[in-house]
Amino acid sequence: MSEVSMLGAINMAMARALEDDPRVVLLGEDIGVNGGVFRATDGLQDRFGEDRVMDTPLAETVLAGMSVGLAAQGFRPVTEFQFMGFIYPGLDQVINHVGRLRNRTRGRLSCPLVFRAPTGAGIHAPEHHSESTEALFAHIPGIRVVIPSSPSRAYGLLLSAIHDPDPVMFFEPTRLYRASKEEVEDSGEGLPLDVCFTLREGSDVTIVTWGACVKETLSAATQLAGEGISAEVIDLATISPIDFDSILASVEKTGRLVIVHEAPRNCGVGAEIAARVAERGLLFLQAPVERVTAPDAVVPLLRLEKTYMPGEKQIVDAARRVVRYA
Amino acid sequence: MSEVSMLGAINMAMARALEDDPRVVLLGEDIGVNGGVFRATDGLQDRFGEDRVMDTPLAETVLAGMSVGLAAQGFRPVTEFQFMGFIYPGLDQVINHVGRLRNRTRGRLSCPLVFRAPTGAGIHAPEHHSESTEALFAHIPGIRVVIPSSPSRAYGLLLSAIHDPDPVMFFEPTRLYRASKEEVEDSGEGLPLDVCFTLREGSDVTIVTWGACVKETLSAATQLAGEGISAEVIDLATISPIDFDSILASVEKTGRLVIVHEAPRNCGVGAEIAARVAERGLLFLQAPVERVTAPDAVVPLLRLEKTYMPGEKQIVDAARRVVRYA
Amino acid sequence: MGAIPLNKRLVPPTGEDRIAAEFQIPYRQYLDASASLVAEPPEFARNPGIMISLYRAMTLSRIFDAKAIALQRTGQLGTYPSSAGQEAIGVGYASAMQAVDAMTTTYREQPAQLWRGVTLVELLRFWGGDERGSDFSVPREDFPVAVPIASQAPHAVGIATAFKLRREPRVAVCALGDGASSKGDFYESINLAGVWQLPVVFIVINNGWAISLPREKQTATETLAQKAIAGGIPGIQIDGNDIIAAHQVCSEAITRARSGGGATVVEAVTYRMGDHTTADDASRYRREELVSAAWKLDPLARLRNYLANRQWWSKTDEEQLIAECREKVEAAVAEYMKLPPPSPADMFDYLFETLPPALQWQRKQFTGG
Amino acid sequence: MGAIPLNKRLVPPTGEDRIAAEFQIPYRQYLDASASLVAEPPEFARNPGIMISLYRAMTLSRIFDAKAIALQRTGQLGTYPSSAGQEAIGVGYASAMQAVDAMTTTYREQPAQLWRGVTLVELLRFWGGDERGSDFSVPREDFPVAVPIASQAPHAVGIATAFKLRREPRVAVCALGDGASSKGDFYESINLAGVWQLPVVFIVINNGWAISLPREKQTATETLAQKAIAGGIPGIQIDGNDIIAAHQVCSEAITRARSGGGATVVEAVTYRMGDHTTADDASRYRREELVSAAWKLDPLARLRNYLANRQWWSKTDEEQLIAECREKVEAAVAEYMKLPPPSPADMFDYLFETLPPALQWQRKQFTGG
Ligand SMILES: Cc1ncc(C[n+]2csc(CCOP(=O)(O)OP(=O)(O)O)c2C)c(N)n1
Ligand SMILES: Cc1ncc(C[n+]2csc(CCOP(=O)(O)OP(=O)(O)O)c2C)c(N)n1
Ligand SMILES: [Mg+2]
Ligand SMILES: [Mg+2]
Repeated sequence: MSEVSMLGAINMAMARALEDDPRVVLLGEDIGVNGGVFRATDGLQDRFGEDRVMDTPLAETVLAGMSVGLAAQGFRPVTEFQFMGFIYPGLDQVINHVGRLRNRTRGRLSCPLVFRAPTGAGIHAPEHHSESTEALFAHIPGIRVVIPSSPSRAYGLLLSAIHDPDPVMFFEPTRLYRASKEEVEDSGEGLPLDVCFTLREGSDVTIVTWGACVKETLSAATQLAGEGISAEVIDLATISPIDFDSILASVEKTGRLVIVHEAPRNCGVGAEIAARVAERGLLFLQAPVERVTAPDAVVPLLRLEKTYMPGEKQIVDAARRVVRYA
Repeated sequence: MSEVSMLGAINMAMARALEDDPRVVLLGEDIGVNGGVFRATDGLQDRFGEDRVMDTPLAETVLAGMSVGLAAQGFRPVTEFQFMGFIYPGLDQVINHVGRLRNRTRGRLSCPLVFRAPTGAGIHAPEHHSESTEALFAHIPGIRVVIPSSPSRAYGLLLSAIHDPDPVMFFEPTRLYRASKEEVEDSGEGLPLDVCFTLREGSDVTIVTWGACVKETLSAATQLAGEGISAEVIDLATISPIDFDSILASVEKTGRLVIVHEAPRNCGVGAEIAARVAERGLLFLQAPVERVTAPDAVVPLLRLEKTYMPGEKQIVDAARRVVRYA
Repeated sequence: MGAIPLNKRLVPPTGEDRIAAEFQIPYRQYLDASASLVAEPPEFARNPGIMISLYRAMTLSRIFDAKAIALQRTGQLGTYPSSAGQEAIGVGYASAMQAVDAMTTTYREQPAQLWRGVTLVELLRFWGGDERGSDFSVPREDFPVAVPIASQAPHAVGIATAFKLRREPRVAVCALGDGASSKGDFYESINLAGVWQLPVVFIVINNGWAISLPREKQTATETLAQKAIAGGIPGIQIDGNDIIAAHQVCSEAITRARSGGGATVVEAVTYRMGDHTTADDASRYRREELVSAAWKLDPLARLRNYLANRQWWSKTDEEQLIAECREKVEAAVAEYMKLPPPSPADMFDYLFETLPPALQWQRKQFTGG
Repeated sequence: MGAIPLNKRLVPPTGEDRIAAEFQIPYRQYLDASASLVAEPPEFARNPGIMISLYRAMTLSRIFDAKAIALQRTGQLGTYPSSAGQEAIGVGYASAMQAVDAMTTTYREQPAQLWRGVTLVELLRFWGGDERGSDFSVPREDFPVAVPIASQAPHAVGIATAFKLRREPRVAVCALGDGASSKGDFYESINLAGVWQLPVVFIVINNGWAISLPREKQTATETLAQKAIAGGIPGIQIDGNDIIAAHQVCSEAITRARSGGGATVVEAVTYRMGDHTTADDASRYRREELVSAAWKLDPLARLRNYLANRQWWSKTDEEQLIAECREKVEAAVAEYMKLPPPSPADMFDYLFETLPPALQWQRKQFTGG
């Protein structure tokens, strides 16, 4: 066991997958000698060679599309897009091919790939380096969307994503890459996809979140506890499909729901969770659902990014409001 | 006044815009001599010349991106993407530039363009010709998304979209293109964006829908009326931003909400509407919200497309359930 | 903006320039429109067995094509894209491939698909709107038809990368149209194929039209083959209605790819004889004279004349072949008609290897279960 | 997959081929690394006033650049991409443009932006993370920096279309990198520029690197200029560290575009002297010898030597210029530092011309109103 950051855990998971499964190959811009702009692939080309860890030209459409070809041929490509803001030239492939190849051929061909991309604001990066557009991917049938929120979950979920026989979009919160370290055992064991993780039990309010916002949400929960409000914190982890049964069970217990995400509010993934509660959990609700999100505005450059991102205070405020609602 | 189909109305609106505003130009594949694959631009190149109605090579990335350049230069490009399934190579431009140019330059440059694309299933077309991915666009800040549901609304909304100083995605339900005719006056007057249209007043249940599903929803409302259930039918029309105040007022009156859309359920626009009711209309609700949508599956080829699309029966069933809920 | 005449836009270097790079795009033709040999043909063209087998395949495709159009007209098939007139290049490259090779393709490559082993029934099923038509029983690794133009080019690059990584002597072949040659996916693909020296061959089927857009409004380039220069790979233009050039040049390119020589772009000049699809009406944008002129270049007639001139093919052979093809096609149609319809559950059962628990209620709902 | 050596991959035509098309990519250089003239220079190169003004602009940019890096190191600027070493091509094409022309560009074109009239304060503001830095007071129609690689190429095509439609004698200039030259947007743009004969010039700034990927792993082509052949437009490669070639060749291309002659690709061979950005550490992937060798090609020293050799420039001139530039930069930094911070309301106030009613509550919420 060693203490690793989320980046370290991601690197460890990829190394393990490369080690254990000859079908696994890594593709992406600057992932070789340079080890990726965040160093997620640091040392892997050295260790596994240029046939397993491939630097590609700067061309995301073919990067996405060739991954489909490799996957159909039985490889397990793990493809890095340098930032979520640069995966869009590959969206055509994601929508029109990645999520359809198995279905279209009635199982003859399949598409077991992982597309990795850093997500989120808060690291003072230039424009387009702060995206949280997981909702776009969550709406696309035939693919999974996963966002880890701790080193150990990053390790376990990434390994499962790579092992999964179907395509997974794996978005890594840059704000958490080096935020903290944790003991992570390089066990080669994945964590289950398709289920959420209850990070803190509570009885007064359910707070569902994912990715970098888990950090502020857990702090908020601590603060709320100080005020006598017991918050249950759920990390969605697999963004699509949503493990709604677990959320519903929690809302049944607490009667209150706050959803926190960094993406813009309109048609964000928070909407889907709130909608399902309106469909299946209406009678459990003792207060309106609240969403704490970024506004429906473009992610600003760094001078305003803090204003844009949901913070601990807004989470605490929302939780207080729903708990005190009468 | 003349009786026109939705296609005729769209053609009329573009002709009127070309006539009234020299800044308006049309761009797209096969829109010239051929008049577009659906004939939406029929006769327009003949009438306005090759400088106003331009056939472009087969390249949607540059089609989207050059529209940005034209718009920034003061033109009003109305750009046709042949089907919604083929706009995706332009998504990078939509997300990274179209919705950002004004904001990024603090108003120095702007992007007054319209991207038109046929949407929806039900016309027995090949794969990728049956998309309903409006939710992807609705999540993007800085752009509007509009879907008409009748010839007159198509005429009025398209004119307003063209006149609007900001970018509008305008998706036209192919299933309605020739479905019915209506008297539409070529007045040059637009219909307001950002508001929904109440197509039928009712007191027992609010049904919100848009695009082609308006057709089945109105039939369902008629059927429900026969059973003594009074349904209020709202056509969302502007999908983003949502005129939620009008929906909320209706839900306050009826106490029940059914949302109908052809897109897959997960993170569809219906989720946003249901979520807002869970936030702001909880106390109005006398029954859980229901969504009648396509499943979270790939749009099938034509043999299964009818099974996939929400039909009148499902709408009636959902309305009955919420009305009878106790 | 109007058509701009094709002209020599390339500005000649001035006195002070030196030349950094030079390129030539060759053109290959053996059999001209009158079926005369204009160049010394390769060995296989002298082999009646081979030439007749190519002719038979082209004929079957042509007869199937006519039937498919008729079925669409009577509502028994969905929108269908005719491949009439393009049989030489389709059969040409497919017959240059080995069974272990893999193909990614557009929707107009029935001649090649049939040669590869896709069955008439599978084609009917696919165009009849049933996904099971893409579950090919034979070329298991060939990709199904890609409708989004040029999006299959990156797939071929990925397949070729797989072959290269596994050090297998196999080649990926990607067929795409003149319209597709304008798309970024194509360019990014040839660039990657070039820099990684991948075993992939791009066949640009230049049939003169992308729906209503004529080739000369698609690009200002003198040839489509020269797009290869942007990827640093060889490009060659051929008479795509000449089966000898089609088979020969594709064989050369595929052999080069197989032996580690890297990728090639082959531009096959042919003509789309029919409407774009059954949903199209080409008379809106294309003068009839162009089509009648193009019929004079018909690859089927040309090859038939070549065979007949050599006494390898008689009127009786022809009548027999036609009858035989018709029979095959009718048998396939009959089988197609009696296949059970797809089940609604299929929408869910092939979405993932195992349907995630969270989606099971939807499967139940949509299958009435 | 490892590096594949650049070699002549183009297969020579066989005996039976005829040549369908032929191309040459010229190369231009006037001033070599030792500041000697290797070709008869154009008129302007004999004009001390012009040459000195180019030198002054290049020097200001270099000095600004060093300051910006220093500011970033002390947390007063965000991530910053150095343009050191690329001043000749930047100032070269910008000075070949007219004020009425318009530019779309990457993030590394400070030399050109400054010449165009973007102020030092605006640059600082933008790189300091404030959108107001892109509200240029002078080149009002120039696009702001495009971060998504090559996505600005289609914008230039749109601007050029606007110019052509209005029959204005104006030119759009698009600067992009060697990395960008692999992207589909670039290709689709040159293709459209070619077929519509648009007044646009693409300057490919080949600085040898796309972050850590060296030029030879980016593409197998002998030159990047030859990408033009895929669009049917002229392509030319130049010594991008030779200000005379840069200004001259860009002037020729821009003039040709302005007079209806269509688009051009100019590949300027230069070198990225610094890290990719302040967030990068080039020592991880680039040997120091490469950088020291590249310093011998420094465009600034080269031009200074050219001026000095002709007695147009003295040590005192140099000292004065440096002092002057430093002063300008310090003044700009001082102004930048005291500018009031942006207001949260700005996130909403420039999203649309008029904020839709449905979003007004969010504006209130986020501005604490
Ligand atoms: C990305 C994309 N854009 C538009 C279309 C609609 N469309 C279908 S076929 C076609 C023309 C294709 O021309 P070409 O590549 O020459 O192939 P051909 O039809 O001539 O075989 C177009 C525009 C599409 N299928 N995909
Ligand atoms: C579409 C896209 N992919 C990836 C990136 C991340 N990225 C930023 S700069 C860069 C390299 C660009 O190289 P080049 O075009 O040669 O320009 P240079 O930085 O050398 O000036 C990359 C990959 C990006 N900005 N956009
Ligand atoms: Mg074609
Ligand atoms: Mg570079």
